[in-house]
Amino acid sequence: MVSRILIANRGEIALRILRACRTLGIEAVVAYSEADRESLPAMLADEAICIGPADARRSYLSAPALISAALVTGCDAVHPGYGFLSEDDAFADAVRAHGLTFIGPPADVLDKFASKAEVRRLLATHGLPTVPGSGLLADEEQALAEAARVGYPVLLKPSAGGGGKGMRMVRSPRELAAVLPICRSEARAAFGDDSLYLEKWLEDNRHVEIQVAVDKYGHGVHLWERDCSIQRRHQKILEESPSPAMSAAGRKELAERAIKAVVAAGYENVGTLEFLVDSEGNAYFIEINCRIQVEHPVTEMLTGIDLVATQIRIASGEPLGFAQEDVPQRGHAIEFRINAEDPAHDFRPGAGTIERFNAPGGPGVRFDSHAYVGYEVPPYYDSLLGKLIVWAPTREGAIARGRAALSELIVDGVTTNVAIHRALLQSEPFLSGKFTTNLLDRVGGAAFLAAAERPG
Amino acid sequence: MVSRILIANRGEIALRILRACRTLGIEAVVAYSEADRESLPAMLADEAICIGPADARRSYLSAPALISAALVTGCDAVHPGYGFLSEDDAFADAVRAHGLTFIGPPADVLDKFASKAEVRRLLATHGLPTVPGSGLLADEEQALAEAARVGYPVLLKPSAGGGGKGMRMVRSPRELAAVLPICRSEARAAFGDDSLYLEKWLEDNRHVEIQVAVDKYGHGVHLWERDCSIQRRHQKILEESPSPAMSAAGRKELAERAIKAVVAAGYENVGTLEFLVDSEGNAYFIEINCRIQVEHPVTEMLTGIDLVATQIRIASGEPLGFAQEDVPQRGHAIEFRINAEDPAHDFRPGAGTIERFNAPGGPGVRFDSHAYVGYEVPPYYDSLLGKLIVWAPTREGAIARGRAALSELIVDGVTTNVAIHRALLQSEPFLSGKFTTNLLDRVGGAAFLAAAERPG
Amino acid sequence: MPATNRTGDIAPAERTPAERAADHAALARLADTLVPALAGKLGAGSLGEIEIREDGWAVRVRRSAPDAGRRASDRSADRARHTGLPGHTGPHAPHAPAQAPVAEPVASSDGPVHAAATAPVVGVFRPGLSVGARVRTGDRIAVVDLLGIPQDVAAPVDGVLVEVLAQAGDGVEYGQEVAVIEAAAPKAAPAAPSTDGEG
Amino acid sequence: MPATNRTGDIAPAERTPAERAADHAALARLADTLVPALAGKLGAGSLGEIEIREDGWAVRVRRSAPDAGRRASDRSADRARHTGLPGHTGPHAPHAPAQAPVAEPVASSDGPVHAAATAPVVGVFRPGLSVGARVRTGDRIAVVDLLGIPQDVAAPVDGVLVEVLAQAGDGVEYGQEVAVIEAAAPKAAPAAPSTDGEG
Repeated sequence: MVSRILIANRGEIALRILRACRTLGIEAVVAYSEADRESLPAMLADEAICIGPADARRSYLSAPALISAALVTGCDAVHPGYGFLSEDDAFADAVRAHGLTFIGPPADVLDKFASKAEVRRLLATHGLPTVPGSGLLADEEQALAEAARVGYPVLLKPSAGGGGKGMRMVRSPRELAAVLPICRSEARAAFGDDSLYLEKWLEDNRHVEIQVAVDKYGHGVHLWERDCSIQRRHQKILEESPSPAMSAAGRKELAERAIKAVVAAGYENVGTLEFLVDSEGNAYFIEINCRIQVEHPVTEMLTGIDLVATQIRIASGEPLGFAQEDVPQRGHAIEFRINAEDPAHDFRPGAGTIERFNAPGGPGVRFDSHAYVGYEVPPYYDSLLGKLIVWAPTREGAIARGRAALSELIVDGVTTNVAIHRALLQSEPFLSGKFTTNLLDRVGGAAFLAAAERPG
Repeated sequence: MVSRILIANRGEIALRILRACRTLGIEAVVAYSEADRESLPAMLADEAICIGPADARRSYLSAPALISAALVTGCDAVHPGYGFLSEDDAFADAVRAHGLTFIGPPADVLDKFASKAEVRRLLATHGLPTVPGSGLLADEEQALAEAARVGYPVLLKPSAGGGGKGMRMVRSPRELAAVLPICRSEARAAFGDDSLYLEKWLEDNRHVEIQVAVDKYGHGVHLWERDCSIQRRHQKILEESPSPAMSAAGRKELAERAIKAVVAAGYENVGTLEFLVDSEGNAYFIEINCRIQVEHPVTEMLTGIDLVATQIRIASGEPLGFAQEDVPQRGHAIEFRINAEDPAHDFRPGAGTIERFNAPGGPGVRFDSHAYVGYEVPPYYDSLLGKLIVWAPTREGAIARGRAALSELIVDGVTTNVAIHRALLQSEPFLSGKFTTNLLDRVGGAAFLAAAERPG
Repeated sequence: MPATNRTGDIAPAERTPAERAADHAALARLADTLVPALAGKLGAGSLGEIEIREDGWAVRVRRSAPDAGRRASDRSADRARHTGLPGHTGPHAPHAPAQAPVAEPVASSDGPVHAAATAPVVGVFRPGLSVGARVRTGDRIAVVDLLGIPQDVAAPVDGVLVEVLAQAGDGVEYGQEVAVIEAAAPKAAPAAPSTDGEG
Repeated sequence: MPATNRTGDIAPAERTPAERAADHAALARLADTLVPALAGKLGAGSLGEIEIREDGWAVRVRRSAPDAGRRASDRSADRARHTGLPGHTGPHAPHAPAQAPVAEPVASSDGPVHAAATAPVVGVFRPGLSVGARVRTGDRIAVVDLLGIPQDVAAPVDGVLVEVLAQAGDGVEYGQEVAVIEAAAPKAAPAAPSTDGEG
């Protein structure tokens, strides 16, 4: 097992990794940018080291700074968290070249699974259905031809992307031509890679993902699904499990196909296979995330399995240590992403100092957050301030707990999206479980909030 | 179901009850003394009402003030929490006489189970073994005679008591004569009832209790056991489940005998049967607590069942709604009571203002506390500031989570007993599971802390 | 309106009693010069909080909640739903502390001395005397029914009943201000805060 | 030793830019009179924090952590374990904020102007110039190896290298102060804090 990990990330996930390290008896060093000097993970870590200025390109996205920090602080491993360099095979390779363990898939596995377009082809050969789509788009001409082939509307996607960033839905050849160079430069800025591909846009779909864990010895299990259909602008804001849209037989079949395919394709470590599920219940594989997901606690609540600890153990070369029958899917869990953003004003991100703070608690409630009284939310990074996860034996119970917990949550000094969660817990489509990924974007955040306030 | 509950208590349990109300869709009114005006439950409640001055006799122990507060605020039920009037049959009776529902056993059941000496006799007739002991002690002469009969040392106990308050171990007739009037006046001051009884003092015993829930229709389940052997001065400070001292067969047999006996004896609502377990594994029934216990979250973590919500549902006349086979005992949970007291100085209670505060979190971690930055811990009530509960699939995992969580806990401005928990998690008797109720008192808090700091 | 001025209310960090006494004395002197200077220069604006730092020292100036001086009757109206939140910055006390059941008279700088009569128990308010009535300390002004048993609302000072703050049948909480007495003969307000529970 | 005096460092609550500018000016004046008075009267003792309240205002006086003025080299020694905790009262920053890689010269009240040279990257320190060397702004004083590639530690001002704060082979973090330059010709310190990121 590794003995000292550099946490090459920030915010709630840095804290989450720190907790896994502590539980495993591993020392944790937090790498922080100047903007995160007063952050909770930096304060709670065994050691904290400043790696650069607020600008992520010179700190959390700087492979040399992170590796240098790991070496200077005597670490033997690096945990990349999510986002930033978490799925960068060159970073994973450099980490290994300096004698450090990368907590995630080995560089060659990351490399193999880095291109979304390639992965779709690979996993299709191992039995996963995929959305009709293109390979990498060399130029505008090819993009137009591919779009014509699969049929408009299409979704333009960065091959190196994640978290919904840089994706655009396009309805016509003219729009495609206009948007293509913009997407390319956004992809380059966000991921350092401007490769794009496109997929058929499935109207009224759901977003369901299967969590998997595979050790170095080819032993893999799935940890059931998460339904991430509640999104705004392609970004998830609420996730739950089990998916209210899937039958017991349907989820079991999909999960089993997924784990079989990724093991056969040579995947290693924890990962998530994302699917679109259409109104007839057909699932189409769209991408794999080779890292811990923001929404991993949903799965932890249902299975009792610590996914970050599992990730560290696998990367250290340990066998998985449990079998498929040891992975229950017990009760129902919902995660609410608490973002520093204003749902009434187009989800505009906010920053500021937290003046008062109260975290929800009690039975079946988990709140993963780096917030505290006096914390200054920096304006430089993503807006995720915390994750409220509730569990109960039934979906109805989890919804009731969610309402109760949201009523306890206090974050003063920074605008948050709590109102959108309250509105969701009053909205008929959510309560009935009959919703698709466009629930919020169809009307917009402000209109959705207003509708929730109307009686009846 | 009741629709609006007066919470006739304070601190973390008031918050816990508030959470259960919210989950059930019931409005919650918090009754507070002047010393608790700025308390978190008072601030989070749907309504809060001042019932009297800091002195508990004129606030939390004043039945008229509490019932008047319930009527003035339009409540239809009263939840007494633990301590204070929670097991007072006269209070329960007065609550009912004013047309309100008492959240707990009905007054006649409370009355039947109020005298510990009587209850031992009653449950013995229903098959529970009891510690050799006396009935109520009329006077010194009878006390001396009874003590001589069961043999010294004996434990002198208030019949109306709970939580270890007012109990004294006595080694000789001379000591008994000296202590008897003191215990009597302490019992009168604490519980308004100076009845005493005595039991044989079992050296080297463990304290194990069985949680039960019985509805109005005689349908009852047990929710397994909790081991509460880690105590200081007869007060529990750490509880866990399953008990590391019991075999699977032993715990099942004890739990089944317990639920069978209390159902037969006519008990109703949630309750806890306390047992002493001697070094040969024999269990002796000592008392029943007719209320929610401080340590109830341990059971909630293992079973996924909300005990406070269950209590409210039963008192509202609802059927239990689940059967014995729906009560799993999954994994291992440990609760650490975080008290505002100094373990290095004889557990001297402290008060003060919380200047910095950080609650532990993450997977398998629950922190029930009314603390917040700026909260002034009043000196008038018990020292419980919060409860850290950790869960993991195994006891070793729970211990590791406990260490990790304690390392995150920050309470500045008030001295707490966290050091004693850290020391426990390093002590060989605790780690091996081989400990008895005198682990701490044998050497004292300061010596125990010092021993933990020595290497090896 | 009778504001509760608490000049010299000092909350030092962990200190021995002797050190506290010394701090007390030093600050009593400082309070006279510093606080008015700050309040005067900044009090007129909309500023909530300011911090000045120099070397090892920080000075923070904070204005309390706007409702800190409000009356009990206002307080009781919005007591139905607490909006207060925990935290240390900003006004975390949604309501000013209630007066003890027998409040001490307090003087604003120049006006007459007023004193509030408070509910001795939680219960249902029943009016007694009318506005304009002359009272002596301890006289019953009204009652609060505690489960049907009337409990006296006593006049805290000799004087004239100038306002009744609760209606017949209102639920009132313990310590709630239910009437205002204008004292007959204003006394000088005490120079220092009186000791707890005495006087 | 060149302490980092930050007179007039103002952190107001939520304000518009215009209001902030006004506060800034008001406080710059106040800071000159208030802060020395407080610091002088109370700074000698062992007092950690004091709060004075009057009417709607509260003044809190706080001494920073004992290590607030310590050097980067000291800081790096105990950086191995953060002891800082979240919360709003008390000194919650266990270490003084690191200077930007190119620190501005700051004057203590009367002495010479000193400026710190800081590590441009996280890496391993290698000394270059010796104490006593004359430097011009931008000169390489030492280097920090970033995965074997040397990165210059540049002199922030013209002057004389008076102290090197790190040892050969030390791990240094980004922004850590590694050397002190005494400026050749002291300039007047700016009256107000300079704007962020410029100059």
